[in-house]
Amino acid sequence: MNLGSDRKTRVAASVPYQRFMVRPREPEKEFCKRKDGRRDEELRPRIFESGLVSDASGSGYVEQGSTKVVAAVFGPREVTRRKEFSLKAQLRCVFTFEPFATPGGRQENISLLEQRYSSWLEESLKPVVQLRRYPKASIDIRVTCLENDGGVLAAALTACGIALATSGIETFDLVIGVNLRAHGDRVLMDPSHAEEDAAPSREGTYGNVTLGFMPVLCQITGLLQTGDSEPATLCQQISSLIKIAHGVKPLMEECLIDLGKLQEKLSEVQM
Amino acid sequence: MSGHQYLSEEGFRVDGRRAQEMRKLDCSLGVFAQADGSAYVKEGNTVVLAAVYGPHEVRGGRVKALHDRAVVNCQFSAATFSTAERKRRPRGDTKSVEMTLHLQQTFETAILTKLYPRCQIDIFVEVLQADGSILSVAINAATMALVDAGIGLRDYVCACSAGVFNDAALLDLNNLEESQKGTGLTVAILPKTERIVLVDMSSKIHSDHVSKTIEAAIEGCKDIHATFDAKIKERVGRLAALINTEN
Amino acid sequence: MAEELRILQSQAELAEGRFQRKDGRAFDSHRAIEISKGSIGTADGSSLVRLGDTCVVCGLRGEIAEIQLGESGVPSANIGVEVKLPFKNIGYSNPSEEEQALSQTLQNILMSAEAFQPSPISDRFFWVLHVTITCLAYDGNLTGASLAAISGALSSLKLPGAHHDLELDILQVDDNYQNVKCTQPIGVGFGIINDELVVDMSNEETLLSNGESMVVIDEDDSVVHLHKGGGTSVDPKQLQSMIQDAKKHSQELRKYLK
Amino acid sequence: MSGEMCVPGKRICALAEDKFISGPGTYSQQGYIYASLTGVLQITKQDDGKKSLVEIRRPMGRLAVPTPGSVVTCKVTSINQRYAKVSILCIEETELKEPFRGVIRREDVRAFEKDKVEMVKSFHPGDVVLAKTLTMGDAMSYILTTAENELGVVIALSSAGVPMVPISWTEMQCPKTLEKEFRKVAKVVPTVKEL
Amino acid sequence: MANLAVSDSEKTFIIHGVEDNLRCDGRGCLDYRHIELELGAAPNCSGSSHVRIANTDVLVGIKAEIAAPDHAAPDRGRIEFFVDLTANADPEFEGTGGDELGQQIAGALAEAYVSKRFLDLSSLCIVKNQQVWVLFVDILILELGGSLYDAVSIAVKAALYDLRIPKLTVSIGEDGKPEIEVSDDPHTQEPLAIANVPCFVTLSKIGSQFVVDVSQEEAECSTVNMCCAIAPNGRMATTMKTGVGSLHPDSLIEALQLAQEIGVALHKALHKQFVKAQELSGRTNGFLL
Repeated sequence: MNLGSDRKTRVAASVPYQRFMVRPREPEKEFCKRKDGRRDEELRPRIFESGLVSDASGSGYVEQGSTKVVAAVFGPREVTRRKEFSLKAQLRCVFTFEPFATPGGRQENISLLEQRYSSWLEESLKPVVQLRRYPKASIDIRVTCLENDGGVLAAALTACGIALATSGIETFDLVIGVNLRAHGDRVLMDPSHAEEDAAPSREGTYGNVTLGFMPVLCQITGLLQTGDSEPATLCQQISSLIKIAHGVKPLMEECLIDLGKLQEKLSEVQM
Repeated sequence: MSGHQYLSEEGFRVDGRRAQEMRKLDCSLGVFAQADGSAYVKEGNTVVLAAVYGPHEVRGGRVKALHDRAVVNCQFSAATFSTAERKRRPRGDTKSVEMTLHLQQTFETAILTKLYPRCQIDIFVEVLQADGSILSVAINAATMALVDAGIGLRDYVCACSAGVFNDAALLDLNNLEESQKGTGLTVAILPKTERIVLVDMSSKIHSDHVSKTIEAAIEGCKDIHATFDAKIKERVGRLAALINTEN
Repeated sequence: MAEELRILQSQAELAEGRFQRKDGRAFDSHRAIEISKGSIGTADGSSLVRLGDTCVVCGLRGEIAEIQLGESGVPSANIGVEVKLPFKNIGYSNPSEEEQALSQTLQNILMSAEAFQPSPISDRFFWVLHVTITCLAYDGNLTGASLAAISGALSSLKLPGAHHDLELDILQVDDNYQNVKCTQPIGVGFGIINDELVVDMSNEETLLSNGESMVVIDEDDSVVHLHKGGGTSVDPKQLQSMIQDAKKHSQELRKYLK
Repeated sequence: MSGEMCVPGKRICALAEDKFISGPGTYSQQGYIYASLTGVLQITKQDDGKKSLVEIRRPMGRLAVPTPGSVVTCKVTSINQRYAKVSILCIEETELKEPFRGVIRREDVRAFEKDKVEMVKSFHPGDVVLAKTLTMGDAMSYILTTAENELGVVIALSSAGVPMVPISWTEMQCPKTLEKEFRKVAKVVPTVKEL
Repeated sequence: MANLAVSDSEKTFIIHGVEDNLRCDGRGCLDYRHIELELGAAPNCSGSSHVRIANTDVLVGIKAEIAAPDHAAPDRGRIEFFVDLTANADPEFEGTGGDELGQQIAGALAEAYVSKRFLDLSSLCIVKNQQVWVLFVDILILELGGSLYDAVSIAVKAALYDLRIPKLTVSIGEDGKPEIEVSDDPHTQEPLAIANVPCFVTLSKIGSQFVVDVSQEEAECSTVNMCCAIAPNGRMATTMKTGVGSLHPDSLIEALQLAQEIGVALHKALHKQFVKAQELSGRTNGFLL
């Protein structure tokens, strides 16, 4: 154990207790039923909210099962970094995990994952925003994961979508993130963290697929597949993810329209 | 290991060289198309790559620009696999910062900076393999890259390392010899005038031996100059021939 | 920016001796507080607090540390606090001064209240509690809201059993999660505006009063933290009434927490 | 259709140049007009009675960045002999959450006798100025101008801390101390609402 | 250089060329540029390679060290990637300027190598739970000429091909703890099984066509890339969309199938080159001289 204490705060150096847990290594058996009793293609209940972060131009909160993600959009505002003049807005996205968000305690190398997620989100959001309408400005998006129980990246993208749609920044379309876990012949929609991390199936396809999708324009804005797959299978999986995204869209619209109506009432009161 | 083992009674060093013998020197110019000048220098097992960009507009705000001369910007960096033990990072450690400073000071004197007012000249040095005499090889590579870029120089800057073992001066130290405490120094000269632009001695040498060692190093620098001069003349000659055939 | 103008206006009104709270509250009335506890499964204890427009998430993590042999002087703290303010500035940077100051204050309060008292694991190992406060939206009285969130999270804190086998020198943790003995400090923020004692200030009021006082009350009604910084001077009587008011409020809030 | 709540990406109608024009809050692509904001759809007949403007109005107001030609409200932060640095607080009607930086150069203060302009006699730090965006400027600041009658200082405090009253287009007076100070004063045209 | 000024008319020229399946350097849309390959380029490494695709120049050195294994995988070796974008490639990368891109590439590589189906690291285990070989794969990017992911992954695969790890004998010592002995004989060094190691195939969309191995100029014309890690047997280890644009599902399907075909062919060609390069290894001065 690495010992000592932080000189400034005098907090003793400590390690997560999960390190000392004795976990009998489960034999790698094929799981036939999902732990929460869902069918393979069934999604977990999700909650979409907006306007949680009042200082931001727009914000979104997504709960997908017990995965919880908050996104806040700031700007368009002045570029703080000295950069070259650009006729398009710069979009920056920073994703962070709360220290208590990951199962199994704090993780050492989480910042690498955070950076990877940040750049993936950035590239998946750039096709959505009408960057040319905000020359010389910067649009900053902060995403925080409060709890990780699978599908963080998809939930984060959806949260960013809500945040953008409520911010008043002009976009081409809504953007929705969806994900699945492939395990042999089975395709588990919206997997939990345990399912995402499960041992690979003995043969055939396995892995996680996350998709960012603009439902009206029918465009894929982001894709990340890991594990072991092949083109034909992946294509099938993508088309079923697209179906799921279309299914999620009404819920998102409802959330946005509710907020819109609320804002309308508020502005009438203020008049 | 004590000093005498570095030079056997028969006068041979650990790698079989004689005391005043240099390692095999290879170099090639213009290895990269994108940089304004580049050079690859291989001295024994020490391999250094240098690239020169510029003269160009001063990057990062015009505040840094000097109205009467060019800004010389250097960076020394070594590949993480260049040393026997893996390095944790390629640059930013104290040694690299020190090397950067040496390079910068050396080339600020050597480059005719007055010719390029309000400009910046970048010299990037990348060590691919380190086997002693890194600073001298880095300086040599940077010189070649500057020549390749066609930047005005007072003269070549040629550098060579030397050390003392049992009262004998050894030239062009390798890693093993360098790791011996209290031995080496690096000298860089402008060969035409034989003026010294840099002496870096961070180890202990008896005062009686210092001037002797420096003299030996200067001889080494002259050797290097001869090799480089021949190399560049050959290259320029070839280029000139090419131009002639095009016409 | 318009905020700047609004404050100018309020200041002008204040100069004329008029002051009213924008939301129509009485000077001694608190904003409605909303606490949801234990909503984050990956944390060992958690809560979300909304106090007016201020919104704070608190997550707790238990970790295990080893007592250092031969360490003299002050024992190291068993509570660490990390505060993240409303995320405005983007980019990876170290915590701002404001965040550090608030972290330190909260840590001091929790330490002096002895908020976290688990049974020790063995002579060598003990529990350390890591508190993370994330402020999602800020509208004044952040310290009060953070303390309420910490209290809420502490009341939902559950840690597994840990056993140190002295013979084999093996530390083992089971999955028998149990509540931990904690005390819950409650903080009440005050300000003085126009010679009136104003409680639970919003952001605008905080700027007007330029200075906030803090009274933190323990479970057994003892004051564990008292801070008066900047702003108008107070007379001892006002200080007295602050403490009284804080006691009253902390009792109410405690009932709500249960 | 007017009055309906739209979300970004909603296909509103086919783009027909002679019937519908894509207005604020919408964009057109491949023959259709789509919403680009969450807000209320508004279709207004244009003056010529043929075309209709399709726009999405956002109840909370529009977000904006300075564009050439837009009138901005800004506060002077510092001045020197060549230019005044300002921070832009409002663009047209929109309040900004965070300011943008801008400069008013000496030659852009007024329309005539440009070479005789003295910055100290035009602006003081702290003045609230109405200006127009001239160009996008460099990577940092926007370049603004006050070279119109309606542009210039609108609010300025005297040394006594009291808002001054304009007495000519180059001078303002403190109502308390009656002290006069030089400014490039804007001729404020009362809007209909204020009347 | 990373920042390249390509004018609108140049872009139009490139896009029109691509539509006619003719690129500026005379290639078709799905042709690679000539790949120069050298093994053993850094003699003080356990495995190294140097790959040059037109202007893209990548040097890879692998150092094997003995260390403790990961908590999660006690019976497998580890592989760690570090990508250093040198200032030689672009002055922008001076100091820490290239770190972000470097981490992105390293992350993508780690993702492609994570599964034991593609690279089985269990042969790198020395003593379970205690000591394993850790492969530090250090990638040096000396010049940028487009198609970086592809070039890097080819160079890494080549370096893994060149990798020789000393054979170790483990015996149980007197105190019951295992003792490790390193054999001095260079002929007992073992290569790593790399038959299934994937390489990245990046397809960039220019106009309506997918193009492989883009140059810097062409990269400026495309907004969206599909980056697929394809194994020699045609399986995909990881796929990601990069770039600022979006894709229609139909073109995605097209891209994935193309990537598979190209990937399989690429691996075949690479294998031949590896064998050839190994014969020459250590006998040439390298193509920089």
